[in-house]
Amino acid sequence: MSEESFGPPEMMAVALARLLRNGETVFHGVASPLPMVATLLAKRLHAPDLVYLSIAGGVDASPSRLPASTVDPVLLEGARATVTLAELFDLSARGRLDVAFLSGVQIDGRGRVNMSAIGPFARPTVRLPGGAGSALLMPTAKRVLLWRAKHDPRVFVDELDFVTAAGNVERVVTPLCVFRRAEDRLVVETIHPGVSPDVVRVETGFPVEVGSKTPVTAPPTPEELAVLEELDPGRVRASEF
Amino acid sequence: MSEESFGPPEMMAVALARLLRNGETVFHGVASPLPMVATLLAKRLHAPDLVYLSIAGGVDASPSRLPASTVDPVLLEGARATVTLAELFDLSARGRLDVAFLSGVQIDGRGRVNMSAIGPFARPTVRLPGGAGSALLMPTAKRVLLWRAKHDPRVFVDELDFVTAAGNVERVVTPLCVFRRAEDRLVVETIHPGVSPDVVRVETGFPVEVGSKTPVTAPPTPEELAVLEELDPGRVRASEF
Amino acid sequence: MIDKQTTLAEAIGAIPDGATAALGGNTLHRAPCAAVHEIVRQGKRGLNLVKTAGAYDVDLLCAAGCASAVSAGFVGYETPFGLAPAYRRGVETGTVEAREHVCASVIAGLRAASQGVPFMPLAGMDGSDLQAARGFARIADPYGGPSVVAIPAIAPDVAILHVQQADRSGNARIDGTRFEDVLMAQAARRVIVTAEEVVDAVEPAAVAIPGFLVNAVVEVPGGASPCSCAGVYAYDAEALKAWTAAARTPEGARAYIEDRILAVAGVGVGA
Amino acid sequence: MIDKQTTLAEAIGAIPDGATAALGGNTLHRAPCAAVHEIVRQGKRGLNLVKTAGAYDVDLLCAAGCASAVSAGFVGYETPFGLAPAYRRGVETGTVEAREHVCASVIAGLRAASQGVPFMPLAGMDGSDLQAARGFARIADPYGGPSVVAIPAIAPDVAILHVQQADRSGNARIDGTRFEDVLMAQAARRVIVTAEEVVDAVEPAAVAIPGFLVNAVVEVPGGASPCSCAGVYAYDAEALKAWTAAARTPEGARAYIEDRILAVAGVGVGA
Repeated sequence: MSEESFGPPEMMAVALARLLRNGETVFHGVASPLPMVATLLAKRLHAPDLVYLSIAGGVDASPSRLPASTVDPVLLEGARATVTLAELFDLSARGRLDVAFLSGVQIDGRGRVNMSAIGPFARPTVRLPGGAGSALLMPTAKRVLLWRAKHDPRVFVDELDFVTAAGNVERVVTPLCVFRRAEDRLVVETIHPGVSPDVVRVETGFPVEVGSKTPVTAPPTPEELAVLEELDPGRVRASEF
Repeated sequence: MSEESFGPPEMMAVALARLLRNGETVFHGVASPLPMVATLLAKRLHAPDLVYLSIAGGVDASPSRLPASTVDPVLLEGARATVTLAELFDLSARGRLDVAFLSGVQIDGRGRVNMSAIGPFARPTVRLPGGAGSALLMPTAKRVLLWRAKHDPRVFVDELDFVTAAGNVERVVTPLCVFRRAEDRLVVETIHPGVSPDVVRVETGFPVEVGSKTPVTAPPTPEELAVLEELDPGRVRASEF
Repeated sequence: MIDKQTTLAEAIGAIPDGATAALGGNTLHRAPCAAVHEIVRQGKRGLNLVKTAGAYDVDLLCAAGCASAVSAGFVGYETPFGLAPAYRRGVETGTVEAREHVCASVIAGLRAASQGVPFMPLAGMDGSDLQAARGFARIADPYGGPSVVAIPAIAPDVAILHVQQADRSGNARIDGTRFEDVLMAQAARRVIVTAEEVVDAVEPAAVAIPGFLVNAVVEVPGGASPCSCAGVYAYDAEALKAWTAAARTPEGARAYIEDRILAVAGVGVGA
Repeated sequence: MIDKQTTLAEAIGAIPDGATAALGGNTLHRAPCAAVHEIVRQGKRGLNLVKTAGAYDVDLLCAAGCASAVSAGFVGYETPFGLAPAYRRGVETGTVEAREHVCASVIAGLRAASQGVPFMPLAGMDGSDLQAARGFARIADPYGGPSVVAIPAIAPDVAILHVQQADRSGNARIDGTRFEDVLMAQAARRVIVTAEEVVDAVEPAAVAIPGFLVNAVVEVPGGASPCSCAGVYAYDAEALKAWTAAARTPEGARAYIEDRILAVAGVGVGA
């Protein structure tokens, strides 16, 4: 892929990276390839003093390769220190974690997530993996960034089958757009380049205001793409698509 | 000192050591020279698989010298592993600590201890150091062994000024005798060699039954004294007297 | 030093049906898979599995009919291999109860057991249906602050942990992330450690789990496979792919278990 | 990497009067004595000291009028040097409040703060007058078990810790026993680390306190003296003997502080 071209994995990784600020403590858990890529990207671009924390236990790891599993021991490589998952939850619980990356199989218009079950909780139609740390992290981390590599009405629903977690969601990044939470509702902040407002409206199961005046997400810059390619030559960023 | 002679420090160290059983987990905290000596002595004599735990954090330390402070880093030497004080309290709290050594500035006839204050707690005549871990350890350790290098009516009192801790006291070892707790009272189990029953009665502030039929503590054997001397050539065992 | 070294068959044999069993590691990493295979071979029933985030271990025990409940925050293979098919099927058909936790509430429950208290307060969970679904109580702060969720103690009957190195008395070294293994060893009534290698002495400063917490030590090279063991081997993507494909149907899962687990020599199939 | 290295005067200068200050180490070992001396020189007032078991550090801050409360399980010099004379006098004359804890309840309170919950259940304490004297509440187990003591959270405004080695971003290595230092770093709002040496990088596997928890790093060789610093120096028995003898009277304590602490060059005496 040339540095000038980009697709949803690049757009999402860059959009997520831009949301991170220098000096913040940033955490991701299991099954989080895009957050892993985005955090390491932000550290190489505008946030060198960001503190990168992950379930793998490394503090500021600089892995020699990016793994598909985001619990992989390679995420300890180059770490300055190690911490346990319990310590990371505690950090958030006492209000000292700046950013938590989380996702949802279903996400509603208030930014709440379902990772538990489709259908009744006790005897579901589809048993989902569970929310991992979400129900602790979402109410306690200062900023929660949701991401999901799929944007359709089965993901972005008007009503969740089950509320696994709810809390301090600030933005949601998808292959189509960036949502921002205003009051208690997700609103479309920017649409990614080349995406039509109609597609966002149709693919979102809750009501959204989106149109020709909706700002367009700034496309990845050549520098962003170059650093991303250098960081992630194996395109782990695309593994969720 | 020849191996045949012994005084209260030797009698107390040996009497305490004999109370420890092979395989038990045994803990002492701060300011505990006699328990330190007794535990290491028991390990060399009849309890090689005793697990020696201390506030210094060593598991089965074999220190090159015995320190006067029982928190000294030398108590990490030769340790097979290290644990934190928090982990040791947890061990006791969940009912898995076999033996805790504790003491009291005052000890009453029920085996309860005062380490807090003489006079009113809020504005005492004498502020004492505090009970350290006693109020957790005494009710939760399986067996609590009290020791005190002084035996007089100001130590062994009928009524405590303040109950710092109460709990699973099994025996109390003093320079004069060994008390055993029967029901909820301390009774004299054995008198040390050469001590008169009258002295025990006079020096104990709570009522005790003691007389010519009270068994005598078996004096330290030559082997016990030899191993003790080898273990503690600096006579740390005498530092509390 | 008490010699606690034994065989996998004996160590696992001591686990009764119906036990609450904590499994070390996390998702695709350092799960005690050899021990899990032995549980399958011995045909244990009614286990309640405890783990923050499980994958192959939990999925296989559901497929083999060994597990009847799973207390976990997450069960899945992460991005490379997706959902856990046998766990899903077990919950959806009612043979397995999903005692869903927050990963943090598994930790809280283990902490309560480790500290000898009946419950542990946990921050967060506001707005989550898990409180009601799992019957987690909220309790008042006796000092006048806001109420907080109380997670009941989780005291596993056994913790089964795979480590890189142990000595015969159970002192265990863990390289790489320790996950919840240390806490599990503290909270559990019995601890089984399987180790890549059993040595005369583990470097004391590197000991993660002191031997006095451990009841049985078994030398099992490759004991985490098909999951990874940091510094020793990566996860076996082929085996995980083969299992997750097979496990899509009960028949496929059964055939896989018969061919790849029960047929392994050296241990009787049991009950 | 954020450079957090500063001077002792600046690091301590940021502590307000009335702060709750946790002190690392235990009794005669790895107490942050240089930082304590600086607190005395700066004339802080109204500090609430938090420590499981204190000695010289607590005693000196009581003598100098810096401490108005001590939350600890034990204050004394152990067998070698006996009771803490200035602490005793402070409590007996009413200038210092003895907020006596069990060492385990100091840990419980710090754990509560670290975990973001208002209190922590604690096993034991049955039969102890400390429950009533300190106003520790008993709370019911919402799951039907026996009631348990609830220790209120202890969130220090600052934790002051002396370690063997740190880097400029605060990653700190502790050789020998860690005592409650790590927990204090987690529970406190700010963390000051004084280190025997500040280096470019601490070996990651040896880091006890990750830098992101630390606000200020100060290089202070001998920073635990007259207490011990494992692997570097033993406690200074002569100095401790001299202090504990001097501290038997208010006049003696004052003279010692003037001659041996305030007179030390390089730092203004302050307020």
